[in-house]
Amino acid sequence: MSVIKPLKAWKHLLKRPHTIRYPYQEHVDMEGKRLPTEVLRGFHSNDLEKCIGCKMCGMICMNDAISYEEIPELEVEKGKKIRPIIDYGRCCYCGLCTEVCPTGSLKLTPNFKLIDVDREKFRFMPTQLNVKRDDYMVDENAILFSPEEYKEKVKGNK
Amino acid sequence: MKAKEIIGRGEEVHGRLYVKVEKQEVRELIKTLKENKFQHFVMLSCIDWIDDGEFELVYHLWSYEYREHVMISTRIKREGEEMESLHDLFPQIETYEREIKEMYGVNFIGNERLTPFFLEGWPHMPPMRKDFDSKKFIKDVFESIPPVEDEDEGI
Amino acid sequence: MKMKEYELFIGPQHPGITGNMMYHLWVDGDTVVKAECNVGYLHRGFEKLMESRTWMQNIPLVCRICVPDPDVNEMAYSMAVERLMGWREEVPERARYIRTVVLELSRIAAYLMGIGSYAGALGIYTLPQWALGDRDYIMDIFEQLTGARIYHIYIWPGGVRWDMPADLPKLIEKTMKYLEKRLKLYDDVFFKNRIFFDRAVDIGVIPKEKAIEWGVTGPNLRASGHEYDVRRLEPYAAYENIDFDVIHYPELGKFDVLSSGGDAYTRMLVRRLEIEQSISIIRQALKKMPSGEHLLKHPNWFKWEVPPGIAYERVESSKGEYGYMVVSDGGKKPVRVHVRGPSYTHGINVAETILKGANIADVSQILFSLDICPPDIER
Amino acid sequence: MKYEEWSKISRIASKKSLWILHFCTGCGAIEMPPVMTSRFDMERFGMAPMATPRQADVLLITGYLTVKTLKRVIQVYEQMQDPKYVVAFGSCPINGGMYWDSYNTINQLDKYLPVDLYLAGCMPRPEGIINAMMELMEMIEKGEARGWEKYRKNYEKYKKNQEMAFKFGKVEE
Repeated sequence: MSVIKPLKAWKHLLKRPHTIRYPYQEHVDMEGKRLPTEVLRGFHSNDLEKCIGCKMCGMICMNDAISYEEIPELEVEKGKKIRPIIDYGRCCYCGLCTEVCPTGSLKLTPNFKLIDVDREKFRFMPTQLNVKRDDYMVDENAILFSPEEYKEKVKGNK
Repeated sequence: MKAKEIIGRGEEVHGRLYVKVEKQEVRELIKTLKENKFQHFVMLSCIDWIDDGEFELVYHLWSYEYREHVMISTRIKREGEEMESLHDLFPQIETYEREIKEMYGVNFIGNERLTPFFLEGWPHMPPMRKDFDSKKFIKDVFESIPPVEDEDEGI
Repeated sequence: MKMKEYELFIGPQHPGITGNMMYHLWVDGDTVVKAECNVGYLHRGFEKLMESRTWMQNIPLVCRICVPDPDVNEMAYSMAVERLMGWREEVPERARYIRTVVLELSRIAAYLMGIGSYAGALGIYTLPQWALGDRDYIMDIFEQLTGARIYHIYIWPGGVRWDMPADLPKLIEKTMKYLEKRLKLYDDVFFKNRIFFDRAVDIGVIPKEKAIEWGVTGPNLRASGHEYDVRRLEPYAAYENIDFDVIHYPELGKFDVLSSGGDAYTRMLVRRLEIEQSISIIRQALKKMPSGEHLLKHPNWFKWEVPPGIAYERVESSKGEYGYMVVSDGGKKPVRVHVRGPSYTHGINVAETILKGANIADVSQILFSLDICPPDIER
Repeated sequence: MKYEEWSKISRIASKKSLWILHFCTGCGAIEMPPVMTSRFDMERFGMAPMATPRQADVLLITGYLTVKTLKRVIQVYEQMQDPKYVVAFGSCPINGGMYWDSYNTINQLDKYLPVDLYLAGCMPRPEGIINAMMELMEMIEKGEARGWEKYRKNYEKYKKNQEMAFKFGKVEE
């Protein structure tokens, strides 16, 4: 039992705080490794050329978060021109959809940042453009196409 | 298994003693087990076997001394049959019975605290019953509520 | 007119509990005469949801039942499915050890949160700042191991989702060393503090002879003087190969035994001492961890059928005995999954009984010392 | 000084001292302690938890809302002083999240309360929470966070929706 010992807490006045001054400083772990690492389960990326539109991801999704949109320009096999659209108002980032993906085109990326006023912005088609590898933050210009916008973009490229 | 010696019946299912009894025998059995060191009442669960038209009530008991788990199972009809309350044997049975009354609609005679527990102002059939279709329910209730649109922009 | 009794509502705004829950108190002067608990603020109907999802789809769902200590849910559910599938003996050895490490890390995180919020309830605001800050280092480990901070979805039936990265044991060891250093400071600031002695001794007593009958489990039961721990009684994961002490009253190590057991003081000390045991378990598990497979081959997830039967599996969580009863009729979906949350008895019957006669000022600390987690009451 | 100038100054002042109501609902509450305590320390931004709704500015809806909690949340929201802001965390308030087919959780929060800002994640990381708070501050400074005005203007509609949810669809005509 002690009355004096609790005052030891005062010695921390002279120590550097362990606070992470986010966003002015990066979130690092004890060994100085930057977080989030690549294993973080964030938003999806999908290689639309590789994807075959098999609907497996939608079947395993218990949250009914995955719907499909037709993109005629992207037909890989005959009749398989649909690509997944993910509703992040339903997604729980469990990654079961990536585990069942037969081609391995659907992946989870460490992107996690999406703040918006509009509820509709949380439903979009994952593409490879969502990933900016050197910086895990979402690139505001590259991400979040609505299906219509994506179609426009694909048309422009061809 | 020690529990089998005490009560003299039951079969081993996945490492636990599973005893099927009539509902009148449950009290006597639990009392015997409690006196013979099965002192930890784990839980009371209810299973809806809709094809048989029956509810299965499972009383789980555990003995810290013998390290054994006993499940005492009894079946009652889905409609119109009641069960005797056993809350005088273990105080926490009262809460489990309260939950089962709310979630399945099984009445327990002798339990005076069968008041609403989790749900407030629930007007429909007990939700854990198999014939309660929750997908249809949310479609009818939550999805039918219209979004609030601002009529004229600019305030 | 002389007023005798009045009613007081505590909650649902986190009433000395990490979660939304309400206590309805009848108070005479400042002594509680009667307490009634009101739950349902977090009821999501998990058991109903699980009946409409397949065996694999339930894994991301179950961990949400207990938020501060999510891994025990995945563990207990996986064990029940393994039992029904007949995989109990086949789970790879390496997976068992990884599971042990994950469960113990999660236990430390939950205890740090419990201790921090308890100290906050006593008005010592240093410890919440420290304990919750230190808990974050464990979250960092989880993030690198499992890919998420809170909901890991890592323990699967038949093993673990992916193998432990080779450089992670180093980070875990570093964190454990740091925690050991910090625990000494916690002792000075809180566990050997005069305020803690004065306020917690003989408050909210669960008597030894009643504890088992009331359904008390876990650290609360051990604080009442019973040496019972599911990790010892029914070993799961790799606990049978690991050497650890079951901390219980009156063996409190370096701390003084001041009360007759079962009070808030002993309950918190048991948690404090179990953090040290968990650190030692993690070290042993990392040392003994063999190499090899980490997951059994699953059947096709869309066609996975589990043989009919009924299984009950229990694990020791930071709150007490966590149990899953899983019933299958041989189909692709479970017929019934019933979760036994430890708080179900602690938060309702036990709390209602021991709050009688308590002072209003002690209500919050009694509830925190029971470490009640409302999501596992109402599921 | 004109009214507009005054209101701008007051907006800048209020953005730097946000009191967050200590009423966390659902699982998102687990990521608030790291943000509030020493590791991420939100007091750097002039934010602190507040126990009473009368003095709070921000209501955080951290996760799913059961119907029983929604009643309390609305009571609390109506007690708060204008201007007040609602930030919704995670998937559940956006479109139901994990519990989209649960009989006891509401799916879309904006049917019952005006939401100023949504934040993705299940659960959002502390960095996400800090970013959302900074975004909210910016919105306050620009005067864009006007959910409370919307609530006042469409009070009847909101009330009707809330009533329908409380009664689980069984509203007597």
